[in-house]
Amino acid sequence: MDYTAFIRPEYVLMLLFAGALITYFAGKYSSMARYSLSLLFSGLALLMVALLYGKNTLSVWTPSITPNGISMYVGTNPLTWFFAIILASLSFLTIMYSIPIMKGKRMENWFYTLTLLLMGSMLGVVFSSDLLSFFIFWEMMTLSSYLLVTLAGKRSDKAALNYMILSTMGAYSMLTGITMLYVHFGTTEFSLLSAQIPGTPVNFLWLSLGLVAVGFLVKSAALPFYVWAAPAYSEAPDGFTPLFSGALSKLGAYGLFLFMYVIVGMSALIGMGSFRGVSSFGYAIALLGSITAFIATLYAIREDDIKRLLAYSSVSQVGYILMGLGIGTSLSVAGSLYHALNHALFKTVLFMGAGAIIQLTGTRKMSEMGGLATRMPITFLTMLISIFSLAAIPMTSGFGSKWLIYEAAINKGFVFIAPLAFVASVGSFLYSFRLLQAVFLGQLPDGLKDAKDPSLLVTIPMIALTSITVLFAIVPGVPLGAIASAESYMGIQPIQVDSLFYFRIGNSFGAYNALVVMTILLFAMLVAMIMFAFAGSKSKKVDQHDTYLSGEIYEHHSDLGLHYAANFYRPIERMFEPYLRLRLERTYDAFGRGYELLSEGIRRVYSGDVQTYVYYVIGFLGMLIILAGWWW
Amino acid sequence: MIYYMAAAFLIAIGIYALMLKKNMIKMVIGLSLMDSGVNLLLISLGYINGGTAPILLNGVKPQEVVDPLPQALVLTNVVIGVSVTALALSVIIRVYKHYKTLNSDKVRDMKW
Amino acid sequence: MIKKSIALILIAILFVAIFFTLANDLPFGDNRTTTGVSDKYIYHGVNDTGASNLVTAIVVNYRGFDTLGEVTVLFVAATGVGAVLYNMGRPAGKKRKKTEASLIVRTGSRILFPMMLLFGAYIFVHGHLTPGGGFQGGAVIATAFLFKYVSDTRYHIDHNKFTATESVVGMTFALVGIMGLLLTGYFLFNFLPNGSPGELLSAGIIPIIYVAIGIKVGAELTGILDNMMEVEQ
Amino acid sequence: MVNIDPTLMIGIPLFMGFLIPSVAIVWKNSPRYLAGFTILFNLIASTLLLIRSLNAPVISVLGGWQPPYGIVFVAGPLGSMLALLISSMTMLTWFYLPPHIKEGNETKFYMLFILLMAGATGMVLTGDLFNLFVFTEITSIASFSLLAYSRGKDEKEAVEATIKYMIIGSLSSAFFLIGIALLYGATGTLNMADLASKIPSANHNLVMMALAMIITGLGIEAEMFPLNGWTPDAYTGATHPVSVMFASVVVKAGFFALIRVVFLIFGAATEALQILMIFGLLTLFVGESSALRQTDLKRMLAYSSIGQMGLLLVAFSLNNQTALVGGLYAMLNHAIAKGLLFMAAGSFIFALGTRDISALNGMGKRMPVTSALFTIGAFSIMGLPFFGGFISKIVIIAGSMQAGTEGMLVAILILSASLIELVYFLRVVHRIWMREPEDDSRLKEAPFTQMFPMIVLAAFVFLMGIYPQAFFKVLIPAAQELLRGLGTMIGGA
Repeated sequence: MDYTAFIRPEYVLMLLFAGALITYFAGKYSSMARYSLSLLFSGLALLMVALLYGKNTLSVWTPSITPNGISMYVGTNPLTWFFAIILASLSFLTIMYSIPIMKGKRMENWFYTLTLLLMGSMLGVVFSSDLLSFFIFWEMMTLSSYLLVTLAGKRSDKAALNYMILSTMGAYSMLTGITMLYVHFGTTEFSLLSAQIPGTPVNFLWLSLGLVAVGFLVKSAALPFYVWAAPAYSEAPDGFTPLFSGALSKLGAYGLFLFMYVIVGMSALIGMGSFRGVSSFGYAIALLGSITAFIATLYAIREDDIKRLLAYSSVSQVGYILMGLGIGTSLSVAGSLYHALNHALFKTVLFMGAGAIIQLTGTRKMSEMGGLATRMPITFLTMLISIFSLAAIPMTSGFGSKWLIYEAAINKGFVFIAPLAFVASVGSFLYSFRLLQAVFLGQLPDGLKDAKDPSLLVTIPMIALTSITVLFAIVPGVPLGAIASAESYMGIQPIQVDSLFYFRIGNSFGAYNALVVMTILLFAMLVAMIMFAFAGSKSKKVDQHDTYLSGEIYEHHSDLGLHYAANFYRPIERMFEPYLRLRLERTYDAFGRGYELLSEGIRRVYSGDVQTYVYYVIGFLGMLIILAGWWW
Repeated sequence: MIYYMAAAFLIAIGIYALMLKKNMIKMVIGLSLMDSGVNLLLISLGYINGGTAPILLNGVKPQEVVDPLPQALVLTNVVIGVSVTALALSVIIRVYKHYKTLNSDKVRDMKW
Repeated sequence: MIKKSIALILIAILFVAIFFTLANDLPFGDNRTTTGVSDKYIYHGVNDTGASNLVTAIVVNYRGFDTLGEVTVLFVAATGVGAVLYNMGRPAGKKRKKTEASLIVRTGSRILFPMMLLFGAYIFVHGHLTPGGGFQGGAVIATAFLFKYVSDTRYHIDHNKFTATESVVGMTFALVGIMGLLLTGYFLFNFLPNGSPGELLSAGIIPIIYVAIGIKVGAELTGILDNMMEVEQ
Repeated sequence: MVNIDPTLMIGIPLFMGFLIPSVAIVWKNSPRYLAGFTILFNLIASTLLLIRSLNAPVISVLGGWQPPYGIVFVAGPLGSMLALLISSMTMLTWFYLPPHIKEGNETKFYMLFILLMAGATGMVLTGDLFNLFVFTEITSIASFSLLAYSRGKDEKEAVEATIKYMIIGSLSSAFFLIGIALLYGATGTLNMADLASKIPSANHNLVMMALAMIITGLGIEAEMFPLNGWTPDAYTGATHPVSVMFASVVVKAGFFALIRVVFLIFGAATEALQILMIFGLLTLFVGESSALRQTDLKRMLAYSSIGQMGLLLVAFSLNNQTALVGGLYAMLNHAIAKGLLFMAAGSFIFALGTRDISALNGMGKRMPVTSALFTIGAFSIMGLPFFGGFISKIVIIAGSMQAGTEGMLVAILILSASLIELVYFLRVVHRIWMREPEDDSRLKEAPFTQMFPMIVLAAFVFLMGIYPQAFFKVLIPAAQELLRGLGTMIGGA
């Protein structure tokens, strides 16, 4: 039998949804079945997605599910594949990682079911080729991720609810935009839509695209909507956060790519108004992205909670992705896609490592950790490389993507976006250094003396992802090849990749030979290490609290925050303090509270006294009579 | 014309009772008054100058009678009014049993 | 005060609206039957239904379904009163009131009771000929029973008998309708001959229905009265 | 195929209603079975009717008098669909009844129950305005009586709610009748189709007055703001099955009557539609906002019902086919899902003994099946994918988009209201599944006979979400029927 007939996106989705169901029922009886089945299904799905490479399919999908003769389509194309492979592999690795991490946690069985469901709906979002199924999968994804966040129990209630409310708000805005498109064009299928776009009134496009974009901006936690992100990322169960931040946040970017470049298309986008050759719409997105990147970085610098720090870092990195996406040149789009990939790689590792450390130490406060580098070498190394990648230090693939984005921004001469991006980049170095320093360096607290690396199920995904990071740093052409074909699918001039040597990426403005850079840097590192080896022998081990305590007994002051990681960047914080106090969360909170108060007032309408109701009735009638145009 | 006036007036009085009387029995009386007003309205709608009762016996000609249809409707509505009043009164008996008052202001355990 | 003035303003609006709409657009006493459906009732009613009382012709025949509904409304209300006041009755044997009615009332009611029943029956039997009909007759019958209640503090009706009567006559009405459907394909069709207008046995199914309604209304109103009278003070 | 005359759907329940009390004297348990039989008959009859009416509207003339002289029953796809909805919801509620009505007089309950069904069926099928009034009265008086039926703990609240409902309801019916009288004066006829053809040439002032009166009169049954003061109290005070009947049957019939009068008689008068639109939006927001702060489960559901009725009003007043189909879909979905929610809530309250939402903590562990069913209903009302509410929401939004710029605004308002709805339903669902219960003991689930209707409803909620085509087959002709108006449809009759 020809197995390739089954390598179609619809079968991937079916497999996952059926798998979720099977896993739930099997998992009720045996935890072993639960683990093996969820691994099996996600692995199989990953395999199928990988085999989809280079395929272009489009098929009608169970038309019965839709109202009124609208069919649903699923299909795959280079752009889809690029995101699908990221999502699928992350889901698979996260499930693997969750087995030890989520063991014995609350509602463990539901966790695997929902993760498979989430994986299915995420893949559904990218595979869907019409508006309706896109929206349905989008809603499913929101719902299943919401449920996953709530699995953490009461602690996550508020975060989960806020996440759900904001997401739904975004989804409804998206729904409005989508139905506008549908009603205007009479079709939902993407290619049919995009064929009709030329000649559409500009106002209509702005409105519908803007409404749709709100949904994506919410999901990618861009500026006015980022408030849900930090609490939700940090309160979510440790097993889910890597997937949440690594994979799910990319779907906002995917949606924007889809709607801006695939459906509306570059020429129509430029037709909506342009600014220095960049579409105004894209510029707005890029601006939002850059401001988000900047602000979220500032928040991340202040955080002592490891998961919140990483959460803010996620928000900021997704800001970069939006930046590249919005600028919309060949270089920036490539950078944006590449950064999406990189962020998925390193942020997943970081959250995985954080989860492992939290499980080990039982706290999320970095000021209660320290010195774990020697005890958890694998975790340390993988996280170290990921942090390098996060901070865009050369020799990791994170450098390449940010480099592309910067260059695009500079080329266009965006005096506002480019500096913000630079500052944010410095900021990201600051917080990642804090993470590194506070968690891994310094002295071990007494409680963590027997800490050791987590089990293989945790380390294997981390190692796998890290090695990909390193590999792509040397041969950026491999991912960029896929990116180039995605770009050409989107109708953007593809980035040039040296097809023989995957080391060179570049365009007419310049090139970047990863191998050369790597070699030089490796050499420099080697020199530095030799120097350190000589200097290292002179270093002295001190207790973390020594410098402050003057002989006092530490235990009496444990609440003072004397750990050196507390107030790590106090001076910088002080600089921004007044601005950071203007938190957007407050606005949302105030709005929510205000509305609740309002509705408290509204329901006083129902006074409970029947006579009031009689007044309403008669008043209504009187009003109608007057309205009926009856006055002599 | 006076019938119209009376009908409108009865309705107004009924509404007055509903809006300004606290006693629930009085409110029900108000409803009854409104009903009567509506009935009167219906009947007077069907009146034809010089007409007589629509019973074609004893040499009454069809040309001489008033419109019988509103009367038929009134017949139905009277019964409905009776039913509502009876049910309302019996509910009020129950209300009184529980609240020991007929004041509609006081009968508002459920609100908002 | 504000409340009162609002109320008065609203009432004034309503009053003025209703009155002036009527007075301006539906002048009192104008003959509007020619444009509507009533013409048919007036000119053909007697022939069509055999009832000289056109109101009855409409109520029971042309718009017989309304009447079925009306009976149902009363039935629902009676049932509802029973359900609402369920279990609130006085214990058996206990008096409703402390004082007995005076001798005059008692004697008067004893004499009047059968006559009132008879009069009620007369009204509903002649419903197709004279003003009146089932509801009016039923109300008179119920008044007769009210007399009984007023005069005797221990008097109460036999619920089972009343219920059975009510059921049987109610079903008769419904059956007449269903028979019409079975015989002619129209629910509530007048499947009996019309006879000659003006005679007692004429107008097809109207007398049957009116007798049924009369008994039923009498029984139901009595039931309502009973339920209300019996509530423990 | 057997043809059952639609009039029998009134005739048989009335007959049985009259029969039940006398049989009950002899055989005490008979009312339940007789009522069940009657409802079953109506269910079968309405199913057959729906099938027939899809080809051509079924017209049944009462007493052999052709319209406009006699009363006529007109069963188009829309009317038959509602009749089917009414009888099936009644049937399912019938299964759900037993433990909730123990304390009162059961014979009378069953009589009122089937008469309520008959009244509501009459409301949706009749083609005569005054007959509509009579059936409205049957329905409302039966609802008053059923509402006052509660005994025991809820008794006090039930009677309070009843007297409120009665005063408001009777007031409204008086206005409705004034409206009818004015229309009769203006046109000299009561038949709806005849009215529709005569109204354009009738006195405009009179017609507008009548319209004002009729909207007020029927708006109360349709839970339109500000006429819905009775609603939350009535839903809260009623015994649980009666709440179900209110949400799924009485209010739907009242709403349908309102829509029908406005659409068919007044030819979708634009003035009327604008008023309905504005007040629909108000209803939507007032209902949802009031529900947001509730601590009483049934009251929350009641306010949510109000909100949903507002949504329906908005959808219908958009007056295009897509929106109408969406509105009808929402109507079906709301009847089914809210019925399910009230049943599940009833089971919760029956087991817990309190209506307080905070008592629901951890119910997912204590009553898993009921909790799951409740969640399904809530998801559908919230409009999540794969549930009926999702489809209706999408279609309504698509319909409102067709109405131009103001439709856009309407769409945004609808969606913001449904966001509020999402919030408070999510809070409850969250509480049920995610909170730890204070008392871990397992509660007794309702027996299968009561679970059965809930399961059926939940299945329908799913079916509406994943196979909407089946429903659209009926809803699209129904919407076309509304848009075309009764006048053309009944032409030859």
